[in-house]
Amino acid sequence: MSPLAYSSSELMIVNASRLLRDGDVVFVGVGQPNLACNLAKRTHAPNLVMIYEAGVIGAEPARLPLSIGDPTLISGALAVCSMYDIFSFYLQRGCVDVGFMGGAQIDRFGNINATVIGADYSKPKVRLPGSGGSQEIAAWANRCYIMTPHQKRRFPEKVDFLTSAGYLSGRAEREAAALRGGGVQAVVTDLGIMEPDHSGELVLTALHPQKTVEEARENTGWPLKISDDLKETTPASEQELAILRLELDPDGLYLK
Amino acid sequence: MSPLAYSSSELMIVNASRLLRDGDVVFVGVGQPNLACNLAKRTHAPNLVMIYEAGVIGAEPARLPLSIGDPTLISGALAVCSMYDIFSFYLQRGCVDVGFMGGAQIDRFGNINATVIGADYSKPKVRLPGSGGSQEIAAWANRCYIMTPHQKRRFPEKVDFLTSAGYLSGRAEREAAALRGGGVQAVVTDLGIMEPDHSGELVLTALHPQKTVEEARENTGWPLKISDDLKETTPASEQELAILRLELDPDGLYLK
Amino acid sequence: MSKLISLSEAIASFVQDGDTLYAAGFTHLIPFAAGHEIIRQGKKNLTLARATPDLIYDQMVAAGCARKMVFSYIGNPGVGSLRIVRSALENGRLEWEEYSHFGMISRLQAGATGLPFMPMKQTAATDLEKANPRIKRLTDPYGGPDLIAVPALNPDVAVVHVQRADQNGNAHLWGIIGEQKEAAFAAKKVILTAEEIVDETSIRTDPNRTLIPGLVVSAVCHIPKACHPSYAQGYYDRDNQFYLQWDQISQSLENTQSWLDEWVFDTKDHAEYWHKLGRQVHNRLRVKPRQSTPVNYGEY
Amino acid sequence: MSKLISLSEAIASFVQDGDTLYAAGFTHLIPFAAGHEIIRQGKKNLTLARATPDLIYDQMVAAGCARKMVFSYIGNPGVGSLRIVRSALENGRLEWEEYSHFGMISRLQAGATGLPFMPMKQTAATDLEKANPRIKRLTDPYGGPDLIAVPALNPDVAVVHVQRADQNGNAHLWGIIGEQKEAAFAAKKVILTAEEIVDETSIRTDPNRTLIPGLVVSAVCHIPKACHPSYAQGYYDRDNQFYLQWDQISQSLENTQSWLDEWVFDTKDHAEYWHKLGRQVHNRLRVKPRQSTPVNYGEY
Repeated sequence: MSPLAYSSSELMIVNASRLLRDGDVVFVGVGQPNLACNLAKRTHAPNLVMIYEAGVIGAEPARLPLSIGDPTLISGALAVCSMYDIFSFYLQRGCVDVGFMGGAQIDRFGNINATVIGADYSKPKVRLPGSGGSQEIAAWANRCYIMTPHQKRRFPEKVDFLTSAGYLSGRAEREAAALRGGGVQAVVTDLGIMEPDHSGELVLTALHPQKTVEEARENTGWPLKISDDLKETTPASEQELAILRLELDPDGLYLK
Repeated sequence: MSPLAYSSSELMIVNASRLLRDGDVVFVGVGQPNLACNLAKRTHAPNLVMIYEAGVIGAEPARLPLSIGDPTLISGALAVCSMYDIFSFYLQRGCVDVGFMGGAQIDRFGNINATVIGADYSKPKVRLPGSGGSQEIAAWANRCYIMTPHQKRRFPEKVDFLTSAGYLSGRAEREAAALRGGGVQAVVTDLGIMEPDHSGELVLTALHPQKTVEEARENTGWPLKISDDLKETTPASEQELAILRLELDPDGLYLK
Repeated sequence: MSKLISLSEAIASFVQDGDTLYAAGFTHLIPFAAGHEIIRQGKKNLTLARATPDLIYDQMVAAGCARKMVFSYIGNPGVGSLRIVRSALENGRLEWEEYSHFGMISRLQAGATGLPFMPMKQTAATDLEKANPRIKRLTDPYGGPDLIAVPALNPDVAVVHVQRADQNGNAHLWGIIGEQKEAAFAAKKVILTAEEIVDETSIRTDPNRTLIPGLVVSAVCHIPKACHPSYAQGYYDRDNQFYLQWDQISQSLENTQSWLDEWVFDTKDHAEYWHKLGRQVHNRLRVKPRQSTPVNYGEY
Repeated sequence: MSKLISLSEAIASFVQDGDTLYAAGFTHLIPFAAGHEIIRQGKKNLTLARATPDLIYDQMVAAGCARKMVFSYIGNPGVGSLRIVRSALENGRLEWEEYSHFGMISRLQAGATGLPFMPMKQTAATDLEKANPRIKRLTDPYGGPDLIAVPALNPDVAVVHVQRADQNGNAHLWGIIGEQKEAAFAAKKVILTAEEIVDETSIRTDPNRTLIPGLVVSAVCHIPKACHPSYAQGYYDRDNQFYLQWDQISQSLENTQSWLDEWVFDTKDHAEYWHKLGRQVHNRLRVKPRQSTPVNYGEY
């Protein structure tokens, strides 16, 4: 049987979903991370609990949520609480296993910039949305994952602005900061997967089928190290793609 | 018409109720303060709002509440919130006009002891209930009132333990502490009413009908000053007594 | 005494030029009607505080009401960039003060509970702390690591929309409750808009649902559909199409101005705005009922 | 996976000698059934934390379960003194640590939200601060007056009773909600007892009512009437007669011991205890229904 055709987004979503474990409590946004969680829940992680910064716990949306505050996340959810409560009782207290992060820049040590492009914060070249919930998620969730297309401008050597902590200048600095969360565990791109090594530097640990080390190196803003144990990811299965395309995002809004 | 007969408790409740103003938000316990508030609400202060440390706002009890957590305070209340919320969002924030206080000892400067009798806290001669909510009510309610029988042991020169602040060593010390609340405004006893003078010392400002200055002096643990403008309180009216006896406490639990 | 007045009266009486305003509602119950009335009345030099400025503040900035923005995330939720606010920040036409969501919401929590600040654990992402001197370090008197402190936010006015309230402002709300309660307690004055004005007895059937008590409310306004294009859980849906449309409109100053003229300045009030949206939009946003299971409080 | 087990199993598995226990519920939903089961199993050296020890801790102290009490008000609510705890404190047979109500509840709030302490404004009543070195001063980094700090309370176990929960521990509660949510999040382990075990779909009809999520719960036990002589709003009344009766019983060590023997040690479980109370008591505590007005979440 010839491999199934899939988009870059589908590839990232499928691989991210496999990183989730049954029973994980995941702090999640809408879009691709939401699809990855729902896919995991329908396959290997039926007891996954999704919580949203809007204060929603255990949503069971009847349609694809289009924003973090979509009313479909509320009707039929397990619990709804205030925003102060979701950040303090859940996240700061340490009830969150997994956070999904995004940002315009992710650097060599998994640090994230979602605030400004350019050196001067007070005169931004490009004003990005800002932290939202990500500063605290990056610090306090047990594990963080990032999904992003593999492009050089997204992966600079060092972020222009430190919105959310990865391993800072290296794992030792993060450890000294005594954050409860373990930091970025994996960055899933459309070329493969990067994971932090002993020093906290992101190295290429897996390639998707037909992708090459050269492509990954060319599209990374620092001299990308390749794991001695470089793996190839398992292709998306028919079942995974069917769930995504037929059940979760039938209009293909986030699957392109 | 000869004056109506009434008990000491009825006398105190009626006089305390008259100190309340329409629209006051009152932090109140059960028993006599609860009756004073309900009497005020049914006479001159229909817009009085009663809140309880159990987190109840605007209770409309269908029966006489027998404890601070009586379910009759909940059914039909305007709002119910957590205990953290009632103390922080309501009391600490400054939403409370009036607090009713009680205690085993009230001293010359309106300081209250509800913690221990005896000099050594760690080896109490008599262990009293402790602060409960009163430490914060005394500090943060705009005005505080105390209802208590006039007995020498209840009015020592100085409290054994400072559970809740009156004027401390005098009004200047309380002012230096920059508390938002105005402190004790009146102590209603079965002999009359004591109010703080310019220095914060409780002085006798009113006597109930047929009570004497001598009785008040004999039953106070410090040399009681008498206001130049000593008044006589207006006797309880037929209407006030009828509301108390027929509507609010028909079994006379708190009216003896 | 009833606090029920018209929204135009409430805005005229309780919002002054130069005020700090908090229009509450995290992605839900966003009080667009009040925002539009503020635009209509030409209020100026406002400091607009909100975790997520959303379209409501984009429109108010476009209309020239704002001097400063206090926020934690500027985006068009589910769509992309919040173009007008973003460009005003990039071009230095708007002052700003920035926090994380948790920082912003902790500021309201402090303001609402009468504290001068709220502590938060450190995150090691120190650039925002360097950029915003109002974010401070706090020593733990128990010997643990330093904490972060954010200062209390006590807006001059909060606007809060709810599903139902009585004429005194005792309000039931449900669905995403974001920071409505905190904003109401933190603010010096509260303008409450409500989908429905109900009898006090109806509020009293479910006191645990009353998140906002009348005693903190200055004015109550009956404004059905006040949140469009945002939504009120159980009453109407979020108008995602408008969020997409705004992404187009807000690309041009001219289109933005025409939109404001047509939909805000040339409409008398929110009822007219809603009517003008037309039956198709009304139908698209209609939702079928899904009732909660009641609870029994007992007759005591 | 269901967490539904028997109460005796829950206490045996999750309460260890020497633990700090928080039996939640301010005057409402007090988990007497769990307290009695702890007595039955002869747990020792517990640190008992509760704003108001109430009869539940009086009984546990009488039974010799406690080493220490952490509290803010010791009284028999609406009746008078809490005789056994009081005498143990006066005679030095029980260690204690004391706060105000707000201090106690702030400690739980800190524990529940992952902070090392909570700040409170000063009250100028400094004697408790002198008596309890765990109450500290906190410098305001914004230059205001010093604040008071109380340390986080993170009990080893919290016992929380609710009106209805699903088998995973997602729980609806209403009426006085005291510090149940805070205790559940603050504790390392949570034993949930419930009047009713309902289907998850029933919880999902009203997510705003879910104050305790299953994800913090260790065990769920189905114990109707678990609160007697306290009460569950809408389910049964507070047994004020028993509170008065306890004031008599607890005056004598012998009577207290016989009461414990008869009502705790010689009853197998709470069902037997309730049955033993008899029909007259059951009838006296029965309440007529008074339902909340439902809210509409909408079908989205």
